[in-house]
Amino acid sequence: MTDVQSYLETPSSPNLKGIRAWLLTTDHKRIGILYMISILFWFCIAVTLGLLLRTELMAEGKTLMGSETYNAVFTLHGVIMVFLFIIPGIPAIFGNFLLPIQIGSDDVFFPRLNLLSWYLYIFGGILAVVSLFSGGPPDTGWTFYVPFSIQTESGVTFTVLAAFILGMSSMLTGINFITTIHRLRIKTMGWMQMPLFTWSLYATAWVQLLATPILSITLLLIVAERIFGIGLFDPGRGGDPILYQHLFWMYSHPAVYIMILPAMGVVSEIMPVFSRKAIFGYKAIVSSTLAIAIAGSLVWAHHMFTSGMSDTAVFVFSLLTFVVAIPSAIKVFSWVSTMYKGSILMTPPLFFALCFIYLFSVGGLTGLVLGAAGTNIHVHDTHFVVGHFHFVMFGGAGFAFFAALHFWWPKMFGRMYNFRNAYRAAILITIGFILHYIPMLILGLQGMPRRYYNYLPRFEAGNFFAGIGGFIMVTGIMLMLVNLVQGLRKGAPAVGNPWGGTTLEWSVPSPPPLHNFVDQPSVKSYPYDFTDIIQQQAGSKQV
Amino acid sequence: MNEVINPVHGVDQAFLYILGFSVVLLLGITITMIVFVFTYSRSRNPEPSDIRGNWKLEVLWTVIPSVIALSMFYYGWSSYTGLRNVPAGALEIEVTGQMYSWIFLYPNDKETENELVVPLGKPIKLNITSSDVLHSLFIPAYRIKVDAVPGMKTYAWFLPDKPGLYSMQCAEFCGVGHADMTATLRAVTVSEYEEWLKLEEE
Amino acid sequence: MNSRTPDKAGVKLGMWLFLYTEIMLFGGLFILYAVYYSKYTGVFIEAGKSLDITIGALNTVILLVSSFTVASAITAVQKKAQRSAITLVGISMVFGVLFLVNKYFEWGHKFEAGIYPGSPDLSDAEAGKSLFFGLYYLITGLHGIHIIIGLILLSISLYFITTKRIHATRFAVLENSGLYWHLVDLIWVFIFPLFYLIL
Amino acid sequence: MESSSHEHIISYAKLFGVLCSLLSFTAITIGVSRMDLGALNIWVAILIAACKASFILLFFMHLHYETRLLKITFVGTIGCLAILIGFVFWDISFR
Repeated sequence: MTDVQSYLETPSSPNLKGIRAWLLTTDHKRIGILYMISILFWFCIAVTLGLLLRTELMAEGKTLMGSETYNAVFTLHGVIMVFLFIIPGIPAIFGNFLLPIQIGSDDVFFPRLNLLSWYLYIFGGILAVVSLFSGGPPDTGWTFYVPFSIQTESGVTFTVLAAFILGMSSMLTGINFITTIHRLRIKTMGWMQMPLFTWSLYATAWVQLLATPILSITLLLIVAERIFGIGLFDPGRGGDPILYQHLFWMYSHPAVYIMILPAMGVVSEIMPVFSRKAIFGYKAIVSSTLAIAIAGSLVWAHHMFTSGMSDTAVFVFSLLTFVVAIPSAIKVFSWVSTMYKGSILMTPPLFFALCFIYLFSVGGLTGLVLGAAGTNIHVHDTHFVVGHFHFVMFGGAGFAFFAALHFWWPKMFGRMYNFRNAYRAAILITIGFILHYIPMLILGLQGMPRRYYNYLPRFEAGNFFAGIGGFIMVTGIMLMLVNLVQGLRKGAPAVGNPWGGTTLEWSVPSPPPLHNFVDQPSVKSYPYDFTDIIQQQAGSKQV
Repeated sequence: MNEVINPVHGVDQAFLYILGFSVVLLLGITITMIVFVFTYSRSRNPEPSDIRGNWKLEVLWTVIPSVIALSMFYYGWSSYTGLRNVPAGALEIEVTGQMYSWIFLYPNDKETENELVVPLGKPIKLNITSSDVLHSLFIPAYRIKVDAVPGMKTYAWFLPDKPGLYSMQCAEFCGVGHADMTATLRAVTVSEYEEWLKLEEE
Repeated sequence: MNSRTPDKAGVKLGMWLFLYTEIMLFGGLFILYAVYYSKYTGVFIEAGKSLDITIGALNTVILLVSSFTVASAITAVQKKAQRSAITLVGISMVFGVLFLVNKYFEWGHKFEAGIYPGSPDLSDAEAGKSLFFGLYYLITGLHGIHIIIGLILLSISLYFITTKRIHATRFAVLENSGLYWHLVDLIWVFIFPLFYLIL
Repeated sequence: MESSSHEHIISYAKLFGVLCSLLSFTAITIGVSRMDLGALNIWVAILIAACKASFILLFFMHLHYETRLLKITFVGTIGCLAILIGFVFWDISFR
């Protein structure tokens, strides 16, 4: 095992050197790292934009920026966070890096398509930047609601095209993952031996595949409307502006599950490893993953209870929303029960995962308020919604992303990071998070709408506290990233299986060699069987 | 008029019901998690037990949340019907959203901008539309919010029960002046209302 | 594990997955069609009468025949009849171009009659009429773009057949181009009755 | 995963037969569209189109000879689209 060269040292095309060995690579691990760099870049930008928004709101009236700038900043914050960070985040980085290894393959099925997806991602990002300078930054919010998005003179066309390209990138990744899982899974691994992270990526990929085209066509419609003025949503010519919202949410609600399902997959990996115990209810988690993917695609109109939609639709979609809540609850219960009678080792990834469970639960439970028709009317489009979806998207998907960074960092780079700093960062982020978003929930209940650069005087205290929390949180995020990067240089070398994991990625050296496996991987009949790990440890103690 | 039920109570009860259950569930999950982390830490419990599932428990925690979720749905829906079923004899006021103000048109063709004056104790039905892009009329005090959609009539109703000034805001993003698109709701006694209605616009 | 033999079934699966995304892409427009048809049934039927059934039917036949020739080309390649494969793909491409020529004249007529997206005639027409023609132009336009992409794919296949990179045991490129071409046909099969035949 | 790489060759005759039935379906659908069936018109047209589509799928696109995975996922995709269209009408028909 010692004389194996890692993928970091050997480029996938042996004749390539230097930067080209990265930019032209077809190795899924290198592409994963490329994604990591570009996604973290956009993440930092979007965090900065978000912080600017909250700083503006800390005091009543105009402080940092006026209304126009504010509208542009929250639009960009949303577009970047949604399309350039959360949607690709876990699948494109950790999915690319780990999915082939977890199923015992040496790469994804279409390696060159994989690289193309990355270039589309970069191209989409560049288009988003271009949109800033073509007629002024977009000011519609990331939802691009008609008729405003058709009438506004800002550079919405390019922003929309950027989202279109990013959608294509995510769709191609989805195609790649499904084909990989079906065709390249090692022969000895049946469906019920697949790690839960892979399962979650599989379900996600199907949602990406079937929902993204709807977004593509919706965005093309906006472009067509802006250029040709067809009037498909123009009430003056018989069009129906609400229909746009249907089309938009047909993608964008499932997109929430594109964001959260991989996050749930990450947590389902972390909980058993550090409890050194089988995941509680493997099959229940698999089926709830699939149930969320399917049912989650049918609840889109719960974003539209106040839109003027029919009351029958409100009834149906509210009911379905509560149906989706159940598989999520099952997952939370299963994760917590995994710890029961386990042998728990506290580490930064576990700490992040536990924060995930807590924050995601808050997000899910506040979601119930939004799912119920009567209460939704009051809090819809207020800061309550902003608080709620940040609990789900950031407290959920974001924290799982952080957990995944800390969990697989040693595997990806072969280096550990400083635990103490990691804990400090995690605590700062969590405390900052709670201080930041709980006031928003309260503000929403009091009736402060979202997307307001200015507000009534009675909302000032809440906004001020939220701002303070934001600064604490961002400090924590910076500390975390710096700590991880420092680990690359100063960190102790990591062994192949530093945590005692059972899935296949832990059976290879850290960082993995070019073709992933040195020996033929052996698949366990149950993916979370820790007997070997426990025996090994008992053996090493006696020695 | 006394039998008109104020829908605000229904909505608030639904809030309490859902939030109450949520807090209990959240506390339960969090405390269990913390207790487990300490009780079964590797130093205290070096030998994990191999438990892979328990179908009875799993069925239990599928069924109970389902029942809770459905009851929440029921509360949510019944409070929603309260917001939607306008009692007979409501006073109808036409509302138009525009960039960036609210226009209110009374039965006697009196028109006001950004000020809605209503008589106490009488159900008020607002017929809402928009003359340009989407807006949304939000009266937090009466728990109502409905989008103003161009080319379409939407409605909301409420029962002013306490005199005073209340804020109204636009809740659907509509452009540069979105945050400034606020209006005031003034609930006054019936006689004051009648008098006000007769006043010529100043 | 390192050297992989080409996995035809996998490539085909990937292609089908891509076709699903295409179906959903057009599906979005068909959602709009369904809603507006149900809202303005009368207007849609009236507007549909102004489309030329003869051209529509002709284009349907053209696409069906070209689909047949593409499918036959695969059979020909499998039977090692290289020359007839070339002829068949060639015919399909000619038909594809014919379709576009037809479409060009059809659109041209409508433009002359003052019916085009955002035209003053349509804006002043009764509610629903501009929706019908808006959808007509969007769907047939998007479909036309797909025909062009299909033609490019077919010409690549044609080139590969002549250079013998496609042969009896290896014809994934032709097969996938064929699948794409059939999908384009498939969508036209629905466009034709929904726009030309609602009378 | 078992692979169905036994290449199935469809004869020219069969393909031609499919083409003929497609053309006759086209003739039928044009003929039917001239009859006034009221609200049924659109459904008949869609039904015939669906028949044509399945012929193209099953034989021109070889779906008849493909693995169960492809068949199931294809039907799933169409089902998904049908549900999306159907669910929009919860709103449209009751507004």
